[in-house]
Amino acid sequence: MIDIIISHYNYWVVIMLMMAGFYTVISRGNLIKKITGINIFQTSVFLMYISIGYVSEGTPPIIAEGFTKYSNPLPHVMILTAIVVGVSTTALGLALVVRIKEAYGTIEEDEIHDQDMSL
Amino acid sequence: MIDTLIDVTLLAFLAITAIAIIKMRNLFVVIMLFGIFSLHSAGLFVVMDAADVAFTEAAVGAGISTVLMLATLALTKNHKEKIPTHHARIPLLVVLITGAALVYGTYDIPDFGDPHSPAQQHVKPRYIERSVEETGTPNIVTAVLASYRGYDTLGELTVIFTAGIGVLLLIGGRIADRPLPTFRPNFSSKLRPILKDKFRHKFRTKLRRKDKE
Amino acid sequence: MIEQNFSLLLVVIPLIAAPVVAMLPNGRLPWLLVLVVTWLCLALASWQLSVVSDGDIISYELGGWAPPWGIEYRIDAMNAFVALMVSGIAAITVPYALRSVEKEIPRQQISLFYSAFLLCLVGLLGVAQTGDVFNLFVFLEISSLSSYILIAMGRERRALTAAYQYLVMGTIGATFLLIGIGLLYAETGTLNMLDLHQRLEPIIDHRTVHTGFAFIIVGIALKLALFPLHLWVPNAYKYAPSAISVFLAATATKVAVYIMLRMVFTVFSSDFVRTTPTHLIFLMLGIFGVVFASIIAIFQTDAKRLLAYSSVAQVSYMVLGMGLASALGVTATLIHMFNHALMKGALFMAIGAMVYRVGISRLEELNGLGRQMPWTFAAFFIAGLSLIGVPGTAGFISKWYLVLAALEQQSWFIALVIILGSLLSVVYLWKVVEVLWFYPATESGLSVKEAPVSLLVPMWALIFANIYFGINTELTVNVADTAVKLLGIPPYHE
Amino acid sequence: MKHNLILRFIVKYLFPVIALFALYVQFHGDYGPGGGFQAGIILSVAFIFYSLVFGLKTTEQVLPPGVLRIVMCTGVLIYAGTGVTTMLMGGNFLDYNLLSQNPIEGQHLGILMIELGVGITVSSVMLIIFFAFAGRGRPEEADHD
Repeated sequence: MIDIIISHYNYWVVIMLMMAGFYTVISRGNLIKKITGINIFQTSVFLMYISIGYVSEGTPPIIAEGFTKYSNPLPHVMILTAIVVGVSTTALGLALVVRIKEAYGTIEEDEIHDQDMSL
Repeated sequence: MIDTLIDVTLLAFLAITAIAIIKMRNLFVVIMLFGIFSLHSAGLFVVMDAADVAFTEAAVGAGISTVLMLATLALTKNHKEKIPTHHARIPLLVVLITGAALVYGTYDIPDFGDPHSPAQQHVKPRYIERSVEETGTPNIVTAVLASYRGYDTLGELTVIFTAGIGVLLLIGGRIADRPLPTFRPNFSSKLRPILKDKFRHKFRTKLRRKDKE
Repeated sequence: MIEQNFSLLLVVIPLIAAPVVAMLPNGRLPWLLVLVVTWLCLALASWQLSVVSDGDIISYELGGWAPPWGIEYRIDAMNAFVALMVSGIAAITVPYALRSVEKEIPRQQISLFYSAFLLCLVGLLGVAQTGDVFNLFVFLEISSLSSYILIAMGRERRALTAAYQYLVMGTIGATFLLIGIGLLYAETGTLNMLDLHQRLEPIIDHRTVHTGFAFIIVGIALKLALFPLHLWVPNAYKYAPSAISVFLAATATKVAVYIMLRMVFTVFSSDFVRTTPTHLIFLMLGIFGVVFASIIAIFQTDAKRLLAYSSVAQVSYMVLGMGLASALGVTATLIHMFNHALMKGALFMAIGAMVYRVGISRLEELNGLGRQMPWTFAAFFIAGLSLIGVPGTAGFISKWYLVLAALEQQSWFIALVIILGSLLSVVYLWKVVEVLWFYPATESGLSVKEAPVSLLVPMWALIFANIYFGINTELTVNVADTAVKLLGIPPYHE
Repeated sequence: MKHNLILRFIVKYLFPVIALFALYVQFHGDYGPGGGFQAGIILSVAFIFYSLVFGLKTTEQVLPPGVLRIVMCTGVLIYAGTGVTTMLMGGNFLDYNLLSQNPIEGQHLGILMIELGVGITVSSVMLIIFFAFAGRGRPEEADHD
């Protein structure tokens, strides 16, 4: 039991973080907060990837004298790409939020919905 | 041991920050907490030997993303999230199911830090052993990023290019479709530009011409 | 020498053209370049299909690195088929876009708009060509991000909320996909699809692998607009500019179907589908989707939304075919994917042409418009017949194969559902036809003229394709057969 | 912040330092953490910092929006162009070995080129995004001061 906690606690906390982000996205009506939620969700997924690549007592994958154990560079590369995808999505989402505010005067989902329905 | 201690501490900080973000209604606080969340995860990346990722996360998550969110906040002038009128039972259920599925999925996952896991045994060894001789680059992350999987990076660049095009299309024009009350972000300067006269005049007529189009 | 690079050039040419277009001055020049590029892509895709249609495989190692260390393009008949579909629809949409975009997009944004269109094409083609799961994720995100932008370019303010909703759901989908890929990577250490397949075989019972599979499927289902995850579709298609509705409705969800096929049958296997409850889940979702989405479509008061719900129903047919998990079933899925692109493209073009004239797609505004725009109406009518599955049209072929696949397994119930879906589509399409032809035109409607030739020609090109592929099934059926053989899906037996 | 001498002073002297650091990260990416993407972000941060204190207008005089847009496109073209060059030299797309007689040198050259492309596009896109957000909703005429 203790073994499995020691070898898995990292994944479990990361899963909890993911779900916190996921919950924020799907339960909140404020458009900016939703974007924050997406970001937390994604950042936690990045943590999961890096956890997969981690080697205990390893070093960052930069070849140097005297080191033999390196962490796995492939998840790092994937996450670098994913971070860029994430920030691109955030920028676009926020740009949309700005436009929505200009068009509707609010960034609350309920109020936007009411305005659309009242037409 | 010390690594584990830092790891646990940072994870605890992250968990607290995440819960605070859900609970907080003041958007400014939420965004600031997000910046903190990002910075903490960058720290965790360092602990997990991902220096490049930590660098990027600190610059992007705690830097650019947070700044953009603050800019949006300044533009929307909406500092308080409304209290939702309905209960969030279904989202909670969805999240619990998803989380349970993921925890179930970790039962067979290789142990954290296990040097004999498939991810450490397959594909990776060649990167470690031969990247210097094949690409001449001691930073293996750069070697994989730019050479072995350079095409992914081209895709990544295209994604960011898409974001640039998208932001230009959505809010690139200077003036909003509907005139807004005069807005001044508190970080903007009212400083008289140094190169005021000639350059500025030229620039402005150019902009005007563009608007007329 | 250059020939070996053709498969790659198919993706790289539009990728290079996108920044060039963004630098061009607004006007017709960007459009002209996009036109040239899309037709070039169509030529390359046709060449590619002709090479692999007999079961050959083109393998291209990017950067000269052998897989699984580098990224590999591995083109078999299915890749080439999807690439041909995407580039073909793009090549036909661009001529259609000229007038419609000039009317709907502000002049100072035209070159950026076309650049975003090209990026969407790059993303979809990249997904269709690649043999690496992470590369697939990256290109999927290119196409998704650019479609958020393109949808937000609609003229009404609701286009913005539609795009935002799509962005949130699409990003959740992408993140789920990323989680799934991560779990599989943790178990195998590779990203190459073929290598993944081989390394997954011994550990196929692992709970982590099952969870990874589930997350990949849910992630794609969000992009695919599988019922009940379709909520973003109706508004996205309705409020997008007409040319974009055409392009996205005809390609985006179909490419997601392709990803699903790849993941399910190449990375995993048809055995996995049959031995786990996966096929039952697919069948159930398919049945629900066909029935409920069609019923919802009947109650729509807006032509574009109606067609969007019809798309959800049609995608459910494809999932139904996958749920049958037999050679015939997947063949039907592939053929329907191609044919549905043809008919939905034509239908959205016809509605788009009416929007071009009256500016609105609500049904009550379209009263009697059919008689004012006979050519457009005729196109709508024929494409509608194809959607219903009347013999002599492309739609008939795919429905026929699907019914055959169901009967092969003695699933009378599924066959009945397919026929019920067709009947329901008669009802909702009749609703539009009734409004267009039998209702008296409003006063302002009487002055409406036929759509310009540049809109009619692409529309009728697709109509002819619908009829051609309904009579001459050699290309579609042969290619689908070859693709299914390469996927290693055995025919059904007791 | 108009007359804040300290801020102006700090920015004036910090700007070159940040820019230099960006260049270091850009070209030292082979040996240490970093690369085009991080460098691009840092360079854009330098300009963002500048524009926070000296105003958007001033920064836009140095970096007019039209120029930024062309720079953004150029970066992608450099990257893709490197790939096309290797293709024209008879290799596969992005096969840097062919760029020079010696494969290792070729790899160095190739990585340098594409990192350059990445850096250029990332920095300009970040600036475009920031300027778009910061300049939004600020009517042109009201900006007299």
